[in-house]
Amino acid sequence: MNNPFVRVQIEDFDLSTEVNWLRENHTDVGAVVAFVGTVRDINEGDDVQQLELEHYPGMTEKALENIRQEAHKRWHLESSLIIHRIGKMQPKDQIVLVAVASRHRDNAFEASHYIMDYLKTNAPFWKKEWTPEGERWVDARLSDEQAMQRWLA
Amino acid sequence: MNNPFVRVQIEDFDLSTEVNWLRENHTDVGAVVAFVGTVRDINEGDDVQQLELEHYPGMTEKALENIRQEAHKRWHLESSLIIHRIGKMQPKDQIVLVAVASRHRDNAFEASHYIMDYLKTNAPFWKKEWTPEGERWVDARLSDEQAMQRWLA
Amino acid sequence: MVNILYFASFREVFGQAQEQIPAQFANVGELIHNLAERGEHWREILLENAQVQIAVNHDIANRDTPIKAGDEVAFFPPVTGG
Amino acid sequence: MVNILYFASFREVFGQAQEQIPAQFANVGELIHNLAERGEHWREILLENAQVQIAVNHDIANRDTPIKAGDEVAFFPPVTGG
Repeated sequence: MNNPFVRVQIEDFDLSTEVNWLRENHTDVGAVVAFVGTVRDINEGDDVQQLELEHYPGMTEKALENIRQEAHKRWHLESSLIIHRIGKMQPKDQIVLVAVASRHRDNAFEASHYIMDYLKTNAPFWKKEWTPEGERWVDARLSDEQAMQRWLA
Repeated sequence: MNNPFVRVQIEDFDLSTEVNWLRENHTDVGAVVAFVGTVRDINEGDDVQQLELEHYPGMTEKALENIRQEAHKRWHLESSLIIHRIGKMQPKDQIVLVAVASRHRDNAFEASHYIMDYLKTNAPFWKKEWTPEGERWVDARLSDEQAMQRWLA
Repeated sequence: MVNILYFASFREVFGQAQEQIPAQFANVGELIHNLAERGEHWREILLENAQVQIAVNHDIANRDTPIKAGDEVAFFPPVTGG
Repeated sequence: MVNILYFASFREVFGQAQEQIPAQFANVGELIHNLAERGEHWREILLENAQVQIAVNHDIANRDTPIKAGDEVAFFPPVTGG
């Protein structure tokens, strides 16, 4: 049950390769929106030296696929892709890619934004960061919960 | 006065290269949203065999830079980039790239959407397409005008 | 028997990633009360913490969710991926 | 003297991309009326067409925009890039 549209992996990804793969079998694509989340080197005022991402194998893939399918129900999309890395990462490293291909741009913008908002609150990943003060688990942000809520309106 | 953040060019572009360039000198980037517009192989029900993009040299670059600067006034962004191709293109070819890097994702999503909506209505480019019926200039879409208007609210 | 998983800070505080409990519980709430008897950390994190997240067999659940033999129950803090 | 540019379908219908007119006009409207005297196409496209787009020296303009010697005035249909 390898789902090529939902990948949880240690390896980095190449944006061009993934976006080209996403649109290669869909001729009627006029718009692709790709979101890349990266490791910030500052969080809550402290220097971040390293980040580690833990996940819940099995549930993560299921949650991401559910979010993706919900996006396809809400908008007319040609294809979509979620890649999320796990393990240790350094500042500036890529963490997550959400890419959506559609005929017209509004659908691609909205669906990719929706997928990211749900991923942030519904997919079982946890970040730990190392700063000069030591290591700490990153707190969930209220703004992420609020961002997800707006799609319920 | 070569502006590396606004490029009008015949050559294709590589998404990864451009996004990496955009975030390479900005450490506090947590989110990048990239929009890629591509040549659809169907428009208004007809097969599109070839597309040609004409522009107004000088005014185009100025209009794109104005749109970009307006986005930086509206949102807190780390950096942004617009590349628009001109000349002849085939179905599936990349036409335009808008990429925005910011600390948090909402700003990057909204600013890239804004830049595309304004580009579609305010930047002097014109598309001609070749179909089995012959060649024709593409008509401006009312929906593009409406998409731009929503940012005035 | 129930399979229990702990993630992130919960895993660290409890000092274990998973365990199997050879008992039956009607629902997640009963299981939580049982685990809370182990001590302060367990009570604070699982019972008194409004932010605790629960999944049963990979689906988000709550204290009323029934559990049966062989189910996988996971406890974890609010997620922070992306 | 005014430099005039035509783009896309306008360029094709008029059969020219640019020209210089050795005369003075108070504003774009005056220039349009002058060009419209050339014939049906010119009148229809520049004078009677509510969709005509105008730029003076690379800035979006309208019929009231003043023009002075050496200005670049462009006429084009609604844009369709992106």
